[in-house]
Amino acid sequence: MLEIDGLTVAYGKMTALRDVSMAIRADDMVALLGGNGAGKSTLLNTISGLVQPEKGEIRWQGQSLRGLGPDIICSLGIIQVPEGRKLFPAMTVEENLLMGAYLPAARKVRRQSLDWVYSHMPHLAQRRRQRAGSLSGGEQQMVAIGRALMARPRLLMLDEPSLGLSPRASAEVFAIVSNLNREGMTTIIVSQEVQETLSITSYAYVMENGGIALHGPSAALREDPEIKKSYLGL
Amino acid sequence: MGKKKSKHAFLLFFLIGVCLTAGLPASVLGAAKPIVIGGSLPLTGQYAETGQWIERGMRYWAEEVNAKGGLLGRPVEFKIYDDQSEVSKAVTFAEKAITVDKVDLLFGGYPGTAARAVMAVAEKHKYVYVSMGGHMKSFQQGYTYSFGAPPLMGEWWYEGFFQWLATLPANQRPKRAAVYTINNPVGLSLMDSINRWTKKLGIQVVINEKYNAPLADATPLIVKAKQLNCDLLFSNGFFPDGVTTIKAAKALNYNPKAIVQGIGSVIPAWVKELGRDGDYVFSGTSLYNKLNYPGNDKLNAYVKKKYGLDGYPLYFGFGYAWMQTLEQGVRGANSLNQTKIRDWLKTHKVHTIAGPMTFDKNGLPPPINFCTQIIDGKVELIWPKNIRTREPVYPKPAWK
Amino acid sequence: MDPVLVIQSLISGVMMGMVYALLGVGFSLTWGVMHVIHISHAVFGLLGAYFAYTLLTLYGVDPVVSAMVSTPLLFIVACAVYQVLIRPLTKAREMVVASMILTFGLAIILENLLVLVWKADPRLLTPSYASESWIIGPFYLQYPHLIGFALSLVGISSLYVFLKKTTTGMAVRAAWQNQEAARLYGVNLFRISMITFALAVSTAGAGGISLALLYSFEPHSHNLWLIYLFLVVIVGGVGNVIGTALAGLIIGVITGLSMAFLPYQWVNLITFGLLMVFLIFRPHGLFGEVG
Amino acid sequence: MKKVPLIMAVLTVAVLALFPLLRPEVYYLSFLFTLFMYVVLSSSWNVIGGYAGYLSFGHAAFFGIGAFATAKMATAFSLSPLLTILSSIPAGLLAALVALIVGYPCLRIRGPYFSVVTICFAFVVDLAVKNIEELGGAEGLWMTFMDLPEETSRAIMYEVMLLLMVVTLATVYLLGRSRFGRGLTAVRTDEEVAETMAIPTAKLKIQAFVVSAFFPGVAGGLFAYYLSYIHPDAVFSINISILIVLMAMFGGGGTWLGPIVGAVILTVVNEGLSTFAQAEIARIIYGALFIIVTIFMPDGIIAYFRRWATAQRKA
Repeated sequence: MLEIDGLTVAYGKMTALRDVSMAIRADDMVALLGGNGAGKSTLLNTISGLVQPEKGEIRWQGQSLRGLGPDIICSLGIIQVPEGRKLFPAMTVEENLLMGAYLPAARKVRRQSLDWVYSHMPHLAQRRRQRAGSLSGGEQQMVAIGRALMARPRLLMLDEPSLGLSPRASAEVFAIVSNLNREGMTTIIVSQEVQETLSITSYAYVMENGGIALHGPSAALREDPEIKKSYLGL
Repeated sequence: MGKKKSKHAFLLFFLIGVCLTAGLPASVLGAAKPIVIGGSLPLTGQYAETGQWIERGMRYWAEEVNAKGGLLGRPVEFKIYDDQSEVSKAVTFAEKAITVDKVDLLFGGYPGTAARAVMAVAEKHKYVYVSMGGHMKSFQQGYTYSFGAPPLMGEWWYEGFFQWLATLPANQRPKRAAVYTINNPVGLSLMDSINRWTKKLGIQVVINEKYNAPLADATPLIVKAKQLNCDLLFSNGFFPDGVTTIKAAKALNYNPKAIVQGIGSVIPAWVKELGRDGDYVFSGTSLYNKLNYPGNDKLNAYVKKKYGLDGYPLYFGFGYAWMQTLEQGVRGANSLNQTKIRDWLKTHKVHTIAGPMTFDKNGLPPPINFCTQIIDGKVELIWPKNIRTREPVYPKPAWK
Repeated sequence: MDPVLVIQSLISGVMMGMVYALLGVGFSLTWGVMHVIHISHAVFGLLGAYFAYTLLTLYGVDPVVSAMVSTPLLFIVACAVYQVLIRPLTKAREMVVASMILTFGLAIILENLLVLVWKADPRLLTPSYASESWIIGPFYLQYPHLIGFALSLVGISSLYVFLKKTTTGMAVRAAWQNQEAARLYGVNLFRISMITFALAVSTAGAGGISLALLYSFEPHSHNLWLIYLFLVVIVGGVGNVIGTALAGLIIGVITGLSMAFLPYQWVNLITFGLLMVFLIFRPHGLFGEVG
Repeated sequence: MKKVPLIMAVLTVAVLALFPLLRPEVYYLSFLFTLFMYVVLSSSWNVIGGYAGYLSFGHAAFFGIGAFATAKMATAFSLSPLLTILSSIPAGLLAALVALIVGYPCLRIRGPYFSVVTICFAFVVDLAVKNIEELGGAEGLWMTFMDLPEETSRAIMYEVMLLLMVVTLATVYLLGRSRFGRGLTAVRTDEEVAETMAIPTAKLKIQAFVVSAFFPGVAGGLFAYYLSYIHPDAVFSINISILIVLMAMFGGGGTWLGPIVGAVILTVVNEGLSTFAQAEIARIIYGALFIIVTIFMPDGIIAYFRRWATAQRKA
């Protein structure tokens, strides 16, 4: 569904991604692991079109994404939930959600999407008129995921969805994400919570210094003691 | 790469081009060796309007002189710098005209603050400087090369109005005055005659306030004057604040016996833009386009043809008259020697469109006491009585 | 103190303040949303004023009608200005600084084009009601003030409705609260910036017409207008539409009261001094930046 | 400073200092006087505006305070020419003192809000001077000029302003390379981070503001004497404040060379363009200069040519 081939990205003189290749199948749930500055967020931002690659190719269902802006990529159904949630703090919860359905195709069905999101996250419905900035961290993360769902994603990319959340909120987020995947949503999840992430994903890539250090089925990575020690800090 | 290079080339070209055109010495003198008259005017920025009218008046004078065979047998030519309405630029350009262009004659500038600073330059370089001056204070600095010919002398501006007022029977004169003055050299200089004459005529100054420009709102001014029953309103301001005040006076239906508007009502825009609301306003002047002195008819005809105006604007006349004075100084001295020109001007009578005048040791003519009133959309001279173009309208009719 | 004087001063002060708010609200938006400090904003206001002046003197068109016509025209002009001049600035490291320098240059150019087209002479917008009043008891409501006030109310509230109720308006607000997130959900920042800029400039045109009903104007008047609208925007909080309107009212009240109670000589000094003190204590405006 | 640039700087100053010996026309001395003055103004502005990133739009206030202080001292005590020139130093100190008092509350405010506070400040000072009769009020002040031939007196003013410029530039240069300068850069980059790194930001900002007010104050004093008649409109004009900022930013704020380049280019171009017959066209060209430079060099001329030079070296 999504193929990445020899992707290299540089910020000025600093190379952020070097020769990254990966493939993600439909309905898959893939983990992207690695320490700070390994290049995970850059990879997602490049897929989203916020960053333009120097070399390499991203193909979405066989179509190259080269040179496309974030609005086009968004309209193709590749949706990111950015790190740190990046909500619109002064807007209400509902306005935030509606912003997810900004592009015309999603806008047409936004009422249904809204009902669907509220049915998945019922306590957002109660807070629909509240300013997003006034919510708790867990609730904000829910809004961020809800906003992404409003865009009717075909590939959902979550960047550190559990960062800064209480264990309970974090578990809730993971539950929602794996639930969505079970309903057939292709998902990439970037996380520092290695154990949990590996337990809900089927395949994992580990990044280091802008490159892919290793990859394999999540279950296998979880078992390998060598890998656990050197890459996953377990 | 090629695209980048062409961008660089373009940039470099542009910068060099600007620098070259900027630094180009424009002193491409003709064979006839004209007399060059140099200086600066505010052609852009805050005082652009006035500066441009002065320039037009000066250029008309040059046209006329050159048609008559020039000055001392040589054609005249201007070198006018744009000081962008900045005092310090007016000073450096005066110095540039004097020391670099080595102009034969210096011309005067505007506004008063610039004239005040340039008068010092002219004095130091011993160049005759004929301009509006910067009111009485600047002529009391001991400068010997500066002439107000005619000056724009705030201290005299209302002289004619008061002289006329004094001729009215005492019971018809206004009793209570409201005086609103813009806080700058022009406004302050107007206070001199107001203080002197109100005392003399027994007019009580009920309100006497200064304001700093910009005047955000004139409503309170008018309400106050109305409540305190002031039957004489002095609006001693420029055009913007003058207009705001008059409009508020009409909107609030304030009807004093007379409104005197100092400096704003002397420019053509007053009559043109305010229309009938600008009527019956009194003001002073030091030259007037219907004066029975030679030249005024010609100027009026020219302005009518070229700009479609009835009667030349004050500053057009000033530009022309200052040049007339300078011209006669040169002819009288029969030389371009500045000291000779100065000495001739100090000892002889010159004839300008503002009338004949002689200058005292400060470079000033005897006080001028014209008073104007706008009647039926025209600026009419109502004082001195013997040359009045129309009977004054007094008391001012109520607003319609 | 005489109550008639105080109330009358307050009335006209408040109306005057609102008119500045209409001129300022767009300035506030471009600043808040795009990080562009648009120095030539008030020149576009002047452009509106000259447009209305020309229509009035040549064809007797009422300034209110001119305001309706100038708004779409300026919108189109502003789109072009955005594409040619403002959009390239996104490369700059410091957008605020670069935009200030560029639009300063633009202001000089436009000011002098105004001189070339309309001459430097001061102008007045004088429709038939230019110095008429609606008299209520001892109070006079001057029609030009009233109409300027009404125009401002309509202009500011339609801008508010646009921002709150339309999808594009929501995108504008989103873009300025979090650019990256807005882009991720398909907001084309260039398009949103262009719309914001164009809306700002077209409201400036209407604001200029309202101001011209109150004051005379000439090509350099924009310098003065700019200072006042700067103050309104800062007191209201950058990007805050309702805040800008309220700030207009507050500045009007300050001016009105100080004119009623103080010697006029001190009015401007007190106004600016109060604003300075105010800013020191409420550095982000009365109503905060976002709203 | 490396050796070669240092030698070049010394040579430039020497040539400039000897220039009056060629007996140039007075205008050139006056023109360079104003040019040096703007270099002083924009370079000292750069300490607070460029290095620290606090865009003050009220710097004309300090310039004007210096001008009026000198003019008042000179007229009140009938100072001799030498003392008048020297009196610009206490005038500068007065400007610095005002900066200290005003800076304390104002520098807590960040970003554009700071800019607007400084605009208000400049207006307040301007209006206050206009309302104070002792300072000449709205009439302005006349000073008696030195009783010397014009060439000599202008040459003296030229040399004094040159000296002030050299002192200012040297001070700004050394400050920029000191811990103080690095601290200011940290403030500009991210003030909160700077605070967490135990940089005394509040103190640094005040010091920078005081320094950036002192030199304009001195320059104002000299300017008053140069003009010999000063009016609040001539020294407190917001146009001067804006021009100072533009010069620094145009060349490249935060760099030592930027304000110098900006001041020189803008002063020369503006002065030269004013000789055009059609004044409006000249102004339009001047405006276009800002637009074209910003579009092609959005970070200022210095940054642009630095990048260009690095690219050339690479290629």
